[in-house]
Amino acid sequence: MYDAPNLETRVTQTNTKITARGVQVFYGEKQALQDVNVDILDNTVTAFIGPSGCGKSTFLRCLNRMNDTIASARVEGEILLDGENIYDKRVDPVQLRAKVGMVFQKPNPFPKSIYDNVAYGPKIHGLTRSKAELDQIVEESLRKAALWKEVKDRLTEAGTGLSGGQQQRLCIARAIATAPEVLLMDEPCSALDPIATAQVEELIDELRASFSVVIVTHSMQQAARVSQKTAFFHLGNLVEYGDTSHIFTNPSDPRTESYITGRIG
Amino acid sequence: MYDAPNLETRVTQTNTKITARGVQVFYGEKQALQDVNVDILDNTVTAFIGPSGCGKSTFLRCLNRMNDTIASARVEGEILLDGENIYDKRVDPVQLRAKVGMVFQKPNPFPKSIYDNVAYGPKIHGLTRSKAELDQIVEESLRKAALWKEVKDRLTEAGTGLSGGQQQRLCIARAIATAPEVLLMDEPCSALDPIATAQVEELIDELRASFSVVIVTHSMQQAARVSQKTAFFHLGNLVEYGDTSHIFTNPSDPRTESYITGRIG
Amino acid sequence: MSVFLLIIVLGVLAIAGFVLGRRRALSSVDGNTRRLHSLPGYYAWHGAIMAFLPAMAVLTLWLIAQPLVIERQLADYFPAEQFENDSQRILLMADVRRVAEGLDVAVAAGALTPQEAETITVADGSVRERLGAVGVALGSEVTPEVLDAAQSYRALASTGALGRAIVTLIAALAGLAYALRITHGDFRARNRVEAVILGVLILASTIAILTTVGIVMSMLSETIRFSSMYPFKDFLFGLTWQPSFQGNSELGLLPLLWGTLYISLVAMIVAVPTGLFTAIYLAEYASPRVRSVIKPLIEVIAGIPTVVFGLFALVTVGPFLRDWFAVPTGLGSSGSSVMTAGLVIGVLNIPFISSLADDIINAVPQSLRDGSYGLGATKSETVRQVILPAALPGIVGAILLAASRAIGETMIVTMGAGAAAKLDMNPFEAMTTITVKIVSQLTGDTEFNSPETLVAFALGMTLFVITLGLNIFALWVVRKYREQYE
Amino acid sequence: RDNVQITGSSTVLPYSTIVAEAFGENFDFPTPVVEGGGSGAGRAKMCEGVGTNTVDIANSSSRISQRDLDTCAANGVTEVMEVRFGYDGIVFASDVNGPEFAFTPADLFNALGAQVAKDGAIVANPHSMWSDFNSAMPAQEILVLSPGTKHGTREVFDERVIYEGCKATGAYDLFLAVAEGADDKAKARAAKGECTKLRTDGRNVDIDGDYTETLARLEADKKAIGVFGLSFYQNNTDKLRVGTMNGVVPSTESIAAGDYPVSRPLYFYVKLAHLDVIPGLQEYIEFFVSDDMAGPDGPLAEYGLVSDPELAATQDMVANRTPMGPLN
Amino acid sequence: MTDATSAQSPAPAPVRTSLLTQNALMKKRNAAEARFKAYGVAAICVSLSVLAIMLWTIFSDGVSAFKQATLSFPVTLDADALDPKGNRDRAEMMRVTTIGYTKLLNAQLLAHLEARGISTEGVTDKDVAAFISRDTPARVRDMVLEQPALLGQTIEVSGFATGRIDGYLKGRVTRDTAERDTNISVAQLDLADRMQAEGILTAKFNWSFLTAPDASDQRPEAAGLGVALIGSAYMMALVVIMVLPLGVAASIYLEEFAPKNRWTDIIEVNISNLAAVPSIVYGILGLAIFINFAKFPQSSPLVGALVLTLMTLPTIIIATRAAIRAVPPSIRDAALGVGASKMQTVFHHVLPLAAPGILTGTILGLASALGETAPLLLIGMVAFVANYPASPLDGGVLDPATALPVQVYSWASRSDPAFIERSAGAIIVLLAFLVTMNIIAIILRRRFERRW
Ligand SMILES: Nc1ncnc2c1ncn2[C@@H]1O[C@H](COP(=O)(O)OP(=O)(O)OP(=O)(O)O)[C@@H](O)[C@H]1O
Ligand SMILES: Nc1ncnc2c1ncn2[C@@H]1O[C@H](COP(=O)(O)OP(=O)(O)OP(=O)(O)O)[C@@H](O)[C@H]1O
Ligand SMILES: [Mg+2]
Ligand SMILES: [Mg+2]
Ligand SMILES: O=P([O-])([O-])[O-]
Repeated sequence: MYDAPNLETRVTQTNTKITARGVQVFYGEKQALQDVNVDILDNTVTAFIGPSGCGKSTFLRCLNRMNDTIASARVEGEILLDGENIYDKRVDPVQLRAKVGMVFQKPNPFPKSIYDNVAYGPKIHGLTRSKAELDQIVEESLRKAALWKEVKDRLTEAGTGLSGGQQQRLCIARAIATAPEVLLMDEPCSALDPIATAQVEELIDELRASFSVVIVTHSMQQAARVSQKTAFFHLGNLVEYGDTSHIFTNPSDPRTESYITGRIG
Repeated sequence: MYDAPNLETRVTQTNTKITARGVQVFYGEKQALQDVNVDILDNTVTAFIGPSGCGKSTFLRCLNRMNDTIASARVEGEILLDGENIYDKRVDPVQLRAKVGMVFQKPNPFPKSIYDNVAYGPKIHGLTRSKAELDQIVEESLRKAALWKEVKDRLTEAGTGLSGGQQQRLCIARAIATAPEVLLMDEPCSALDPIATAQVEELIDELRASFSVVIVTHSMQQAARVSQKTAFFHLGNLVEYGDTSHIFTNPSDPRTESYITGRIG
Repeated sequence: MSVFLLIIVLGVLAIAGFVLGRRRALSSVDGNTRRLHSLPGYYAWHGAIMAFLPAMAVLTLWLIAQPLVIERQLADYFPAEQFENDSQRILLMADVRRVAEGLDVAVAAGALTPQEAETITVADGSVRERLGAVGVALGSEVTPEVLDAAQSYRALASTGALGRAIVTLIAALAGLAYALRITHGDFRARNRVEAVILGVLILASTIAILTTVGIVMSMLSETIRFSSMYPFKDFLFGLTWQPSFQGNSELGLLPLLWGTLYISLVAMIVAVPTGLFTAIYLAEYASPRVRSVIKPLIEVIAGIPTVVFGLFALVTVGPFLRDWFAVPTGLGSSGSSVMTAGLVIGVLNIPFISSLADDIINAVPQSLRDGSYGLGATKSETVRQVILPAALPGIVGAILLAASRAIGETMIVTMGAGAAAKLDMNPFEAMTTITVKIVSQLTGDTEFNSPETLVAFALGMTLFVITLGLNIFALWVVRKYREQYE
Repeated sequence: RDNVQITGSSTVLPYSTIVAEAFGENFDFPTPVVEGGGSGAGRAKMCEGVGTNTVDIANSSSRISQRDLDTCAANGVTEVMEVRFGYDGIVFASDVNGPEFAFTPADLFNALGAQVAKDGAIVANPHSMWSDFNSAMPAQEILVLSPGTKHGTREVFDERVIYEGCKATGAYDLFLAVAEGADDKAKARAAKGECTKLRTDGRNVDIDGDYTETLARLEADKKAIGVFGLSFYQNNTDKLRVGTMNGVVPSTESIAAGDYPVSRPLYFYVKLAHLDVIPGLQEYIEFFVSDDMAGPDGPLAEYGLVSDPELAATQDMVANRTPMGPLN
Repeated sequence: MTDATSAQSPAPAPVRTSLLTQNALMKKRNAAEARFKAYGVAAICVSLSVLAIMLWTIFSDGVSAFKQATLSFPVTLDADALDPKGNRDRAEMMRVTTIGYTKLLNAQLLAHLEARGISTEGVTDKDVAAFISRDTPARVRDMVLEQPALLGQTIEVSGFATGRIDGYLKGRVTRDTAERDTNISVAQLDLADRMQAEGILTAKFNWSFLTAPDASDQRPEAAGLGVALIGSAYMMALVVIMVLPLGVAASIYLEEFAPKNRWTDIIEVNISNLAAVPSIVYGILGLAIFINFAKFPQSSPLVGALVLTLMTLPTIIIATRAAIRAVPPSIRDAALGVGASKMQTVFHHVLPLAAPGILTGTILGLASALGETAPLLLIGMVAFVANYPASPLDGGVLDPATALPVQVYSWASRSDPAFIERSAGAIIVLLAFLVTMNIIAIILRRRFERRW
């Protein structure tokens, strides 16, 4: 079951979806990211790897401007989505986030029923015209997140009463229900057992057909399995970015190599 | 770096620390655990594995009566710690929890400074007589949790401003600072990079010398690496319990085997 | 020893218990705090509590019991039939106590020597006058029996005081000794101290119950008296409120109840949206600086005395509404109206909703907001669909508090809505509320024992019952719709 | 307790404070504490019992009733001294810029009665203008701010104005004709009750508050007629224009002479049991009724009190500590 | 094997749209957002503009209360008139009442005007005497009784001018109103102008407004807030001391320790219901329990504080419970998990996090307690009290006192319009008192506020 790194690059299209140029992030005085430049491609799974606290989540949150909600956070530099600067004054972060969905590192289900958790996004975006359609979206999303079987009889129970892994999958279901163009996933499988992990990985692969997926993971194998591109972060720097196969087999930066081989953390 | 399962059983002593007999847990009407019987040994690392939602966290919370705080939860059966029923009326859950420490699945640092997060336990248990001693305990705990290097210059900053993995390690540091006899860890490494994981695993191994450690994990490798005993949960049942080496090489229950080989989830 | 002095001594013993408890605990483990079950401070507190609390309880019991015992002892001085009769006995004992205390005062003031106080008889001239000279008021001349009883009372009381001091001190020392004896490393001092704290907490929460009991008791007997003077059914279902001096008043509740509900409704229609939107803006949109300025500013509104608001209603809002709304729409020409009072009360209640709700909203974890924003929800959607449901119980509490204040408001209604009790749908008509009538019936010029005055108590009772119903309903709503986060 | 405690009528309150203040200045006793709160409430407080935690004096703008005396007696307050120290005039005033009003009780009854006599029959009050029933009066809408039903002033207003007006317009006889009752007395009472019912269509506004509220209302609605105490009016002559009653202008003189009909006596009640107990009590009441205070040239009269012509008798009574007899 | 395989492939990729353009739905949602935000701004504007109006009214009516017209003129203390027996015996000198002093002062003022060549044309002697507040003779008398040596000397007396002259200097009384006012004449105003020009009549800052006790209806100029300030300060201090621990303790028990059953439901409903009890009913309760039963003295700040405590308690409890309930359970879990007892969890973690809410409740509760008159009515604090209560150590909390709102209320109902101005001035003082009281709470609250 533990596949070897999937080296086959199944990139069907290589349009750049997101371009980051000179991104710097500060929390108050402290700089958390230094001068990150990266191109995230469409129809591609990009993995962010790196030791804990190196700035992966921080960068991820830049991509859909979730950093706006942290009072002390300040973002500099330029991030383009389909060529448009998302930090432009005219850009509505709401619209941006509808396009760039996110699964957070700590599962944060709403204190609502499981159904309402998933139905929330489609409702506010007006994705459905009838209750039946909504039901279908909810079911489909839960199925894709590999949660349907466990919760189909308790859709009206609170999402907060689920186990840790279930909550995580609920959050994944919630994110894909809104059909974003880019999906940012911050350690989506950290609380999942291998089978559920495999299912989510399968989902990610499937999503790639139409979207761009960015995934933060600590599992080198997972990065290797699901991603086509990998970015390695270290101490707030994007050290290396390239084809996953390349990074894992032939990293150009010594830090990357040491991390992959387990020498720095 | 990905060691093969550590099959060598380094059990130095096999006193039973915790005995569970016929434990059943209900959330309201719903039964989450059925008739769990298990003996957790002293100076041993016990791993709980099983698919997401199978009741691992629930059982873990039984062991130090954290389920008392969930209004809808009801525990039946008997759990003995050093031969004393912890659900006895005369038992003070506070004292119990001081002996049986816990790291939660979702990192939950106090909204206080990093230092205060770690120092809290030693303070309320009167483990130190001077500020210097306390400083030392804090430093040592943070070191053991592999967090010291990252936070030593920012001990007065809020624990909630840390990255996900840092928060997780902070919670580990907080738990070991009180020097419990049994340490319950619910997926302590889920948000950690391989190096940090290795450090925590090293810590666990170290703790085993004097204490009993129970760890919930989704990583079969991790279970194999750190634990001497493994319990496999499935759909609220303890399916199989035995030596880790035995469970991973020669499971007696077909469900265990399917899980380990990745067929059920 | 006086009670006050006794309490001071107990305090000193408590401090001793504090020091000794701690010392004893530490010495039992040779200073190694790790071997203590609880933190040393808990042993200290345990010592203090054990020295103080039981003794205090003994003292309290004694203070309650002593008068009863003495009363029994004094039975001989009075004819049995007089003493058996409860109300007469109470009057007699009050007299005896007053005379006895008067003698004490006289002795303290030097007007009588202690011997004189013990031996004085009615034959020695007017006791009333002599006590009056030292400032003790006696309703009438002292009878020989009362004087004798009072002297005996003094003797018993001084014996009692001695006994009280001895017993209390013994209890304190025993408590202290017990605490020290059981203090050792394994003793669960924390649990003991926490149990005491828990007791204090429970006691504190019974104050609320006692207040209710007090309110009901202080109104119930007068309400019953009222119902014996005025048919209660007419009161509850009467459609006219027309008290008069000549008697034969009509005291129907319904117009007042209607006014109360109508005015409160208008007030809540003003206060709830304004308050909630203010809270939402402050918690979710405003910058911390703006928030830290505006929130206290709005809270100032809660501190403006209601008289000022009343005058505002009367002088500004009333004529404005009359000239711009009521007259043009033909709804009337009254300066004071339900609308006027409702609007002003509503404004007054804004800070109650805005500040409390702001705190509750602020306490909703950020992760829930993030979850919602991450799905592409706008702030308002997040607020409406995620934050408000999560904050519901607190917000309902705030709204209830505001509604309560609206119902209980007097000054603004008197000035803004007038004193006319009317059943009318027109919000531009003058009406009045139950609370206003409670105040005016209580403070007016008619005699106390008339239904016109006593009706105030009946009104209070009814209001109490009605708001109880509303609160039960609110609790039910909260139970039904609350969403518990995490 | 070393200070005198006084409670009761808000009408008497200003007089009481003026005396208390002067008393505090001129004697070595502390200044008495004077409370308002209403005559009824004050008498009730006085009747709660004897003792230093009860009040010494109850001010009252109406005479104590037997029922209150009974309560007193039941609580041990057996000896009470009744001191009448002057009269309070009640005036009708309008906005100072408005027209002049010359009232008679009949006018006020016609304006305010719930039912009035019209063409020899009882009808629901049809009047909306003062000129509707008396062409001599200004053509101004009727709006009267009358004292609330709990105020002593209301009783006088009912008795001396409305009831008189009711009789004068013949409405009383018409009410009496249809009144139900066992005997003549009951019928008369019923008829009087009908007389004193005021209209509820908004043209009569009961003021539960004090005269300042009436004044504020009058300023908010200039066409209103307000009912005030004489002293209040005298302090606000720049805002109010007083109406005459039966042609008499209200003033301390005209009331003392008995020409102006709408006035009432003011009292205070002293708990005799406290006299030698509370320091300064005796001195205070003697000071109160002295000519320096309550006399026709004293500060009380200056403030608007109509001095009692029988003040000398009262002074004797106070000096002798004569308790009041049973009410007749 | 998995759910995912059973599902169809994802919906066809939607048409990619620019971030800079908005579709119809987005426009609608943004409009809703803008509206929502506008409601918030509007709501705040409503509150703030009402506050501004109220403050403006209060200040424009009330600031003048802090100024006071003062008359200064030399007075020769005629020994024969003030000490007829001439033996400087206090008891004898006491026999000359303020009336005697009034006569003396009146004559001396007239003499002084003449000496300064100020014409008193068209003004009677009595009208000139009406310039001097009735308070001045009393002060001079006190001074003489204290220092009999002053007799026979000439001293400079500086005392208040009466209310209407004071009003003239502040613009409240004009020649227009004076024409209709029987209490003052235009000629008197002319005289006032002349006296002002000569420096006899001046307007000064009025400290005694803050320090002097209440005065009777005939001397609004002398009335001050001294007793009321002390009374309010005593009461508020006692209320804080009693209500905060009680309220927080009760809330902690109910929210954290009490079993959730019918009984605690009853308590919960009961507490909300207590908040709806009109404040006057608390007065009834206080009268019955504290005065009639416990025999505390009438009019005392202690009883007032007890009544206000009971009245404020529900507000504090409701706010505190809501705040405690809003603390996320994970914080409690964390503390319990390291072996903290429930009590420690509550006191170390939950209470600090609930502190902002508790402080808000305190601010609101104390604000209404500070402004409350009705319950004080029944326990005798709505009164005329001219003597200062003693210091708290001497049992001052048992002495008669009034409170700020009482002074506002009773001045507002007096007949002399000068009291209306004082009433507004008293409101300013009350608000200042409130703000001072709140500042501590507000600073604390800001310190505790945080999101997690
Ligand atoms: N507070 C709760 N209320 C109701 N049901 C709950 C609650 N907590 C857990 N459950 C349910 O109990 C079952 C066991 O949950 P538990 O948290 O023990 O799972 P787990 O083995 O820890 O899973 P995971 O690996 O996903 O954390 C799940 O079905 C879950 O939905
Ligand atoms: N809200 C915040 N305030 C201050 N510092 C922060 C905040 N969030 C993160 N940081 C700091 O910024 C750095 C990067 O954090 P980030 O969350 O991006 O790490 P990460 O790569 O996601 O780590 P992990 O794998 O542990 O989640 C860390 O040092 C962290 O302590
Ligand atoms: Mg992270
Ligand atoms: Mg779990
Ligand atoms: O206050 P009064 O009783 O005089 O109306």
